[in-house]
Amino acid sequence: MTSQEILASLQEKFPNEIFELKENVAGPILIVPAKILLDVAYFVRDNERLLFDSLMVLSGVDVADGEKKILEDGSFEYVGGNLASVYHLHSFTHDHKLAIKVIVPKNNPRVPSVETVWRTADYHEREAYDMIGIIYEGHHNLIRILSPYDWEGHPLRKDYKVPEFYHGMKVPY
Amino acid sequence: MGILDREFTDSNIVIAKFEDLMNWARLSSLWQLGFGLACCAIEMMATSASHYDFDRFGVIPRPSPRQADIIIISGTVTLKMAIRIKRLYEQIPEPKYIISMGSCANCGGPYWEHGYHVLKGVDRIIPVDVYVPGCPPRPEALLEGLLKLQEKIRHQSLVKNTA
Amino acid sequence: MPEFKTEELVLNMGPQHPATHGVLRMEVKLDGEVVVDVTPHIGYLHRCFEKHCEVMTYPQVIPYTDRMDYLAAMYMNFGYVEAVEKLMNLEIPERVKYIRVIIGELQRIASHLVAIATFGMDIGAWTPFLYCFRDRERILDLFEMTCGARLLYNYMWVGGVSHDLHPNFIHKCKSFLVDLKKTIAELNDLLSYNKIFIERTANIGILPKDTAINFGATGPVLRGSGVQWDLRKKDPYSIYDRFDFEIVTGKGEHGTVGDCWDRYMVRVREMEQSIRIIEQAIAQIPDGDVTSAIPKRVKPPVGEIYFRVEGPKGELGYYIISDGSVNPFRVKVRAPSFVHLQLLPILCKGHLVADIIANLGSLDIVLGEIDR
Amino acid sequence: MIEYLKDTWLGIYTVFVGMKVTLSHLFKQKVTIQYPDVKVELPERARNRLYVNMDDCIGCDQCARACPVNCIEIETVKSVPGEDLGVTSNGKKKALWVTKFDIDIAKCCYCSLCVWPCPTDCIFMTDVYEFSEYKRNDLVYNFVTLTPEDIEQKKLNYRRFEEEKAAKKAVAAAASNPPQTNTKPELNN
Repeated sequence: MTSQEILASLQEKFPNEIFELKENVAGPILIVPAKILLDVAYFVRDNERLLFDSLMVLSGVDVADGEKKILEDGSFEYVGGNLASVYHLHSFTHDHKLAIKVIVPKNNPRVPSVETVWRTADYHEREAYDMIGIIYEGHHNLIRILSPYDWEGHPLRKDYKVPEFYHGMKVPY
Repeated sequence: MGILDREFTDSNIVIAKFEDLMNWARLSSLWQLGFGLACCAIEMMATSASHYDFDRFGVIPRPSPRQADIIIISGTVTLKMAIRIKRLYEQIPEPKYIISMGSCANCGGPYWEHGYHVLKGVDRIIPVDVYVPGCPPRPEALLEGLLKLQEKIRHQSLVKNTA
Repeated sequence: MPEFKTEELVLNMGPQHPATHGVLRMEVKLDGEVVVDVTPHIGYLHRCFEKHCEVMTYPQVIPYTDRMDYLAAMYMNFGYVEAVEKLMNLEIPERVKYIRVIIGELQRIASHLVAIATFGMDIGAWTPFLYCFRDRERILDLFEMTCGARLLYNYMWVGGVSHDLHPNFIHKCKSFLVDLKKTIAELNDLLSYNKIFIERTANIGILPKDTAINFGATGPVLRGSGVQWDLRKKDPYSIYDRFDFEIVTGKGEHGTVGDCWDRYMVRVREMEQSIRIIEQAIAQIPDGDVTSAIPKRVKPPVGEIYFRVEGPKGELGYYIISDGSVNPFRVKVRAPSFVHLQLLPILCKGHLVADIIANLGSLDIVLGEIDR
Repeated sequence: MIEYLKDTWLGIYTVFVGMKVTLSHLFKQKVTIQYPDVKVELPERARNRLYVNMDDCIGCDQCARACPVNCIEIETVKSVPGEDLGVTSNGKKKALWVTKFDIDIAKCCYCSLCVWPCPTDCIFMTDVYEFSEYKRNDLVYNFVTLTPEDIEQKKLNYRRFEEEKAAKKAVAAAASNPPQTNTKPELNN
């Protein structure tokens, strides 16, 4: 199925919600509101014509579209802006693909967890939480995964500042 | 009081010969802690394998730090790992030697500038005897580093603390 | 009869443990000798790859992709350059495509050789390690002859490859393939059909088909569970659709489908298929220039792409967002080992402590790729 | 019972099959390289330690920009007219004194990205791989051929030249403009 058809069937299932199909060089991206993500996920997995049984990758992205503010010490930070959580799905049965994007504001980055739909999302969500700082609601064990458990900040945000010391070890060169 | 615990002002002939014997014994059976970190660990494995055969120099991998003499830091030391490396190092009985293998262990290597989670050089936490450059070093380069370390041990003295 | 009081024991394995493949820490909950739960703790090799991508230009990222899965560095290059080329809509010369396939398949053999060697070592067989590394050394010699490096190559570039094949390459490669076939036969005698090895691996860590798909398993792990899935055949990239080869799947010859032995055997048989692909590619390779299509400035248009290739460990995907500048805006890597590690608790539950290592070895993880 | 005996037999038999393989290797050619005595020749494309031929370097900074690791540090001073710096082996005219060309080999990742953009092919990777050191700082390689006094002299020359130029400009400006424009010659170092 093409993305247009998938969009049509989604619109049919959720008539009150607004979906958007964003054009892109390598296939369109479906933008889904955060609050119905879990329902959409169950729908695209279980619907006979879609059957997206495999989540290829879940990525967190710092969109960095906020206002850039230069601080006194030369560093900068983004005020406001958005974070995004991107899901690339694939169906083993029908052999078609779908990209779903959920955009949430940076000051309240809450996305429902799809861990119960695709178990592979477990580590990916933990990673996105660790690196970008998106909070996946309903995840059974949302703790840091790559950086140490007592690490501060989310390193892959564009305005991340490297700490000076960690446990008495100097971090910058 | 053993001979090793005594302090001598200068080495007389007995001590000098004894030193030679000790050093020779030490350098010919350097048991390494079987410990790989990253890419360089694969080259370290290749060094132990058929083509280069680490055993020829008396280097035998040991699973426990308490039986080891030498630790080859083969790869990137991250901040999360650094604490463990320090602990492993402290568990090795004296005399202990360290070979820092590859760019990452020497100074952070390719990650020195932007690596927020990389320790920029293992010498920030433990003293290093020999730095082997390369990314990763060829097995021969590691062997050469080991020969350099053996050379260092050969000239060690019981009296003076050269390390 | 007095009642025995039992309580669970928590055992910590790693991060320095001779049998874990790198710096992985596992928290194992034991009831006697039976595993109740395994919690992997990763991140001991987190080298900030994705942060580095944001400050590097597109060609400068390639040396860093090498350092992710250092056992299959060529394939890491392969996936990345194919993704960027797709994003830029770049047409590359025929010869480059063939070179990439030959080199990529050689790298797959090298990676599987290490997987088999270390798996054997985990189970307690030292000799296969020596034989596998001996043959791997010959592949490394071929690579060194081609691009000058032994382990981390930076060979495939966006739009081409850094060097053409060495004049002696084809000849040496052919003689290596002949010898490798003998080695595989030897390996089967030595390890695969050894009764002790089968006892240690068959019926251990059974992974059913549905679980494998739901957990996102790919590559030899998924095929070991009997799923006919190979991106080279099912979603062809580069020129893999021109070659004739089979998808090897686990059949449960010595136990149940999807056990450790099946996952191991899939790798051994995949090496044979790789030999077939290389032989065909060598026969078909055209002449031509390999550096002509390399752009002076790699500057993809605004957009994002998720591109996946069949790496030696499984589906290797690059999610690249370009903002139109010379630096990528975001590169996320879908590392197969990262996904496979989630399977470890499922596989180990109910088995003995010694089987944790067998399961871990059969998943063939590389920590550089997991932690990135 | 039969199953048990069969298993035992298989166990013993397959071990012997493996032993046979090992035994046959006894008569095969040995692969171990006796390293310090025997050194294999590296292929011509081998990528090991970097070397810079300073005679050919024009100080264009392209290698440092291509380096993903930023392990190359180059500083240059412009030459003053009248100084002859010579030409490189492929006929490019040099115009810059290279006062600093440091490569931190300990940081280098041996990717050879610096080799390709060089217009005079003066930076290249050699086949030297044995250069381990006892001290970390010994791994910073210094390729500059000029002595420190020379470098100071070149810097001074250039500064003087600039000053003279600025002074001349100021004189010319004063001659063409009315004197109320109080422009001070900008000192450029």
